[in-house]
Amino acid sequence: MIINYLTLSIILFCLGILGVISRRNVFTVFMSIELMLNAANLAFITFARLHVSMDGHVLAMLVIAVAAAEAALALAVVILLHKHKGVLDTNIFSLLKG
Amino acid sequence: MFEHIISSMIFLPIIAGLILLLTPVTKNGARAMALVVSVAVLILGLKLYTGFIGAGGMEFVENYVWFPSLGINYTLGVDGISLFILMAGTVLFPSIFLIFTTKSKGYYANLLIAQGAMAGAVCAGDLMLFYIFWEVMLLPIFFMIGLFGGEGKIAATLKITLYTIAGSLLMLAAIFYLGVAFHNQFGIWSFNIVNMAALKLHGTVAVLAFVGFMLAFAIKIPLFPFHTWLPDAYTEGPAAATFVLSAIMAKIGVYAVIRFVIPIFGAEFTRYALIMAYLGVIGMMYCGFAAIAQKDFKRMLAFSSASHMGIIALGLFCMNIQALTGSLFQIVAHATSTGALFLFAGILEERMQTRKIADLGGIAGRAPVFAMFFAIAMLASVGLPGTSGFIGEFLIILGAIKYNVAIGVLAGTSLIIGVCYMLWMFQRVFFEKSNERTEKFRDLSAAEVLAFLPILVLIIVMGIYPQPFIKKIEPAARIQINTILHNMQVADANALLQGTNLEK
Amino acid sequence: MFAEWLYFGLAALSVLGAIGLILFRHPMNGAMSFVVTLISLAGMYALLSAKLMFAVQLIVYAGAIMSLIVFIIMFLNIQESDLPEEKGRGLYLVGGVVVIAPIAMFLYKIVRTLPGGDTAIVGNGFGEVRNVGMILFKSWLLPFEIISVLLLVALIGAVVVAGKREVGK
Amino acid sequence: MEQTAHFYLGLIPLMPLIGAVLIGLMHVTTCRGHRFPDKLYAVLACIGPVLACIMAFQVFTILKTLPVEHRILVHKVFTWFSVGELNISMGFMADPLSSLMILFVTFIGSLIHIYSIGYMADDKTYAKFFGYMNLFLGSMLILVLGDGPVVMFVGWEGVGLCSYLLISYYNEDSSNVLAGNKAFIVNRIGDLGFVLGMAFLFWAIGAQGFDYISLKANAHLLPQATAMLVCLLLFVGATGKSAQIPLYVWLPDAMAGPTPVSALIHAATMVTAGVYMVARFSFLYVTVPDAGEIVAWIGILTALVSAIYGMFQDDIKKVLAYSTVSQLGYMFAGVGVAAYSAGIFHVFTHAFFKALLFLGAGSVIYAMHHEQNIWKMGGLKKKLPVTYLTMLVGALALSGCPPFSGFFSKDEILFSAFASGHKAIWAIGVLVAGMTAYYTFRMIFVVFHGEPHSKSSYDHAHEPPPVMTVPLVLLAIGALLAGFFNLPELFGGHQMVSSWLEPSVLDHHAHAEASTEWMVMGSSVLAFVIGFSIAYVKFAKGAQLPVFTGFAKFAYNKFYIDELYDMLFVQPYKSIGAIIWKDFDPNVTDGPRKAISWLYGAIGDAFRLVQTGYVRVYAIYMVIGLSLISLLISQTLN
Repeated sequence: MIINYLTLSIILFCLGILGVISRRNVFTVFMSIELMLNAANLAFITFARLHVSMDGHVLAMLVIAVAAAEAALALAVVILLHKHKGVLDTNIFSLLKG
Repeated sequence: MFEHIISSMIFLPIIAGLILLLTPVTKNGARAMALVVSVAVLILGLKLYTGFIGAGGMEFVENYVWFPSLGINYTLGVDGISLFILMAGTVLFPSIFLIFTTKSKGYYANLLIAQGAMAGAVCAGDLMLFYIFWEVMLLPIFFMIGLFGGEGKIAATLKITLYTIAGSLLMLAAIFYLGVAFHNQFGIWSFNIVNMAALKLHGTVAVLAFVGFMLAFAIKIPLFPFHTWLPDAYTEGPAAATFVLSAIMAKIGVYAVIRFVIPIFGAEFTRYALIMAYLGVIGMMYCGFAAIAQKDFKRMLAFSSASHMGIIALGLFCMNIQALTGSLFQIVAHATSTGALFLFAGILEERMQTRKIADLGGIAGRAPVFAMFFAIAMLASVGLPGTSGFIGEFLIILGAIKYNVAIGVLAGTSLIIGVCYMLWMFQRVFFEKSNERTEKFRDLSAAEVLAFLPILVLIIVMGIYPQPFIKKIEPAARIQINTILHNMQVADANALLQGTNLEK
Repeated sequence: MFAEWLYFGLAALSVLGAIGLILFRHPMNGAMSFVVTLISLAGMYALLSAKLMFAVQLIVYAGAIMSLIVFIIMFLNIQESDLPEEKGRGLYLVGGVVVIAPIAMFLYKIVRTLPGGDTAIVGNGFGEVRNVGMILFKSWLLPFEIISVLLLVALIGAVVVAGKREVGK
Repeated sequence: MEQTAHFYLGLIPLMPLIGAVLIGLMHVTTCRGHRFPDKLYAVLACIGPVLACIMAFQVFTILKTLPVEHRILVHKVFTWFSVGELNISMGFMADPLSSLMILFVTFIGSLIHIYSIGYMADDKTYAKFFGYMNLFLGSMLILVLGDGPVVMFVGWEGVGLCSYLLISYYNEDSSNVLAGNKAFIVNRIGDLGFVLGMAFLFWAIGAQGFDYISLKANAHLLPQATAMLVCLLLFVGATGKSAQIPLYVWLPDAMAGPTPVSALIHAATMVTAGVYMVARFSFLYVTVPDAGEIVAWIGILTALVSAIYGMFQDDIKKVLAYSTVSQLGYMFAGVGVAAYSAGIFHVFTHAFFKALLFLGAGSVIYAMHHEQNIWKMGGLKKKLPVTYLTMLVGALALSGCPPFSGFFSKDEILFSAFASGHKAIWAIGVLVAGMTAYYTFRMIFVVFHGEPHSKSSYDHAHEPPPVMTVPLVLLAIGALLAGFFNLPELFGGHQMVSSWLEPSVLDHHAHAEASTEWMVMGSSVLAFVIGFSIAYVKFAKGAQLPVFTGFAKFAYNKFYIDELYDMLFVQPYKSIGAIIWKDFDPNVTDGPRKAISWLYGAIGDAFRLVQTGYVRVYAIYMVIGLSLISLLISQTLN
């Protein structure tokens, strides 16, 4: 059933949000974002199946590409962060404080 | 070029100003270019003036569709009301470029843009077009005060900008309301001022829209109690910015009341005119009193200018032809006299490096020409007969007496109040003993004399032979007065009707 | 019927993997847990007749991206002491669930309004390399090219950001 | 013939004005470099007034040839401004009243100009002085010749301006400038009354034409209350210009200017403008006798008060200044009791003897090297014989000794007051006459008789050059003979001035028995004799600087009126200004703006607390927002 796939996508997406807002470890946060991307991908592919159109696949592929790019940059930032501060805490970024 | 004479007068300076900003011109080159452009505009203006018939309607009309879907047109035109404000700016601008020789490129470029935008605001025949020019003309002033102003320039810039923006945003909302109301009533979109007059407005929304317009103009004029930006902006601004603000921009507020508020919000205007008239006369007295307490001559002139604007505004609300014509005449007269005074103040500040009255004294002995010129402008400002200041003030007081005796008598006190602070300032700056600072005061140079001469000649000519000017103003004023009188009759008839209904 | 069971099995795995990702304190454990999710998702794709995406998910995501992440985690040699102290984690989690629940509910309500459809395997080359490729390079050419530029930028960016030698002196 | 007169009418005020502009331009263009010789300026300055004087004579003679009821010439030069029903022409009008006025204004003005050539000889800004003087005379001529109140107002303000410029002529000294400011501002207060009066008059009857002829024709349409209001407001203007209670305070201070200026202000121009204006508007004042009553009382009280001041002054010019205020009071008493021609006649005679006295005082001051205190002079009779004799003539005329001119004109006013039933005014008038005689001869005796008080300046004193003494002599002849122009029928005269003014002013002719006339005259002469005798007894043999106590001190300090005004008006004005500027404007008017900006700041501060800087927290906010929106929208879905 299509609806089950979409429900799963929702559950995974919400877990992703949960991960982002409740964890302070950069890696975990980063992977939670990946999780949300994957949830979106699942939705894309489900819809592709629903409409029997392959545009959803293409979009999912593009999302993976973006995820790859993001991974590359994000990991670079993490390395830098670790080198500088020796911590993996997201709370180290607090330049936005008003 | 001559069929688009108004457009040329608007865009020639704006384009020249932008070119100056974008190209690396030296400051002398910039000044020369600005002078040439403003003289070219002056020639165009004189051509416009001589070609102006003065039958009361719009002349030199240019009309092009701009946004057809919303009925916004590029409409320009002049009538007796706008002509003189346009001309005042046109005549006065070249003298700025003659007088201030040591400023930077941006100074001249901003002035040019301001000149063009003001011409646009005065000639616009479409509400949206007017709004655009209305906002554009603030920008150069913003930069001029912010970049070239005195010590408190940032605060002054913020104050003037926030005040005027607040007012004009309310006006924008009111313009939108008018557009929608017009569409609802007639089924087409239009922002044309002439069409708008046909609009019938009722109820609270109409009053709110009226307030939106009035607030924008009251801030610009400035009417008491919206004047508090003025002393700061006038004092901290560079001389030319103050000159532009006081001599022309404030007048556009008055002009806009006549052009927009009277035809569109006739009923509301007649209903609230008394309050406005009181605000005008209170503003006159209030600022006049504040002026005497000033220790800074530029700030004193600022208050004096605000005080005169109160009288000019009063003339608008007296609802008779004498006061309205007087007001319009006074617009030009005040532009020349106060404009000249601020230019003199600029020269004084530049040469003496001080704005304190107490630091000066005895300048009349050092610089008789300067003192004489200043005295003439000052006397025009206090409304001495034989100078331009008298005619307008006399007509306004006359009209005010007819409208409301109390207001008229209070307006009359401007004769006394003005003279008190002016003479006292004149005494402390020009008379008495000179000190080591004023010993070094250099009298006006030939170029400066040349720049001031047209202004002073205008002051005297307008005082001795004002009829040619009045002849061009009066028909347009009469149209407005007829609108008002018609509205009053309608209001009376309605009141009568309601009265009879109640009796039944 | 088999597909039905398979779906539930994979769904359970993927949710468990995701929960593990959130809960494990050490990122290495989280990453491993996440790989489980990714692989089960690949299974889901297969169930949805997305043959190419099934492969891509396994190779690129579970394979390339995750191994990159795991490599970095190992490269940094993360000790217990490097990990941030997360004292109120439980509280955050509970609060998060409370806050997110309406979102989930909302999304679920929307999803429910969709027409149902069956998920039987579609033939005719649906989701195969050739057909996806045809669409990708015909109607999605411009986005594809833009993505390629994006990847290039990310590559250079990563080199510039991570490659600063002088810092840390 | 009439054409020439029209031609002259426009030219008369123009002559001095052209002179002023010419001198002004020459002065301004050359003030930094090589200056024109002073002689050139002197000649230029005198040409204008003299030509104007000749033309005034021409106009007068032309007017005389016309039949009595047609003695009115109007020359409208151009439309000045016209808005709606308001039509103002720059027009000039000659009728018996204005032609008489311009006659002596230009004559005496010319003499003063000539005198100034000598008096101002060593002044640095010679040209400026003459420019102002010419402007002054021109303004006065506009005032007198204007064919309507608005044109009159031009001159009215013009003389105010010139008095300011000339009083503060020595502008390095701030007290002089303050005196000038005072003159201008006090005049402006009066001008406010004038303007308001004009406005009310215009809205009542001005629509058919706002010149004297139309106004006179329509005066009967004016409601009584409006007429009263207009008359009083116009009189406020007159009190400002002619220095009556309560606005007389500027005139004594106006002595700060050069002495010829004082002569010009006091004799020929400016101060007489108020009397002229009331006479000019006689067609209004006759309709409301109550207004006239007020005018008369204010006039006679001013006469009394300033005579009291005059008895205690020690500055020669101040004595004369208060005598002017006092004489002006007489004139207003005259016009107030509707004896307009008597009032104008006193203006006429007063112009001669007051110009004479001021110029004489100028000679004394000139001789004493700008010493003005009478107690430092004394015994100058021998050193300055011409000045002494001419001033004596002036003093006799001023104190109303028969047969000098002042006697006739003053007596006519007193007689009119008595005959029209204003016995109290008459009585005060006689008292003031005695006081006038006292303080005038007190001055004469202290200055010219007795022993010199300051030996050194006495030795240096010498008679001024003929350019100064000739005008003195001419004026002395005038002061002696002017009275005979209006010789009462009692002495076999024909009252030439009164009958000449007949068409212009609406005189109220009071008739009385010859015996009453003799009685009134006799009491005036008696008052003169008493005043003169007291002065003679006290001062003729020389006197020292007196010490004032009690009432005398009070009067010496002018009843502290200046201080009172300062306390009542000037200081409150300044403090209101200071309050507005320092307290009210920043806090009340600017209050809403400040409140709004404070509110923005407060809101900003509140929001700062939320900005923790942690990215995760921002994400939480986002999610919370999303969650709330979801909750909201979920309500609408099933």
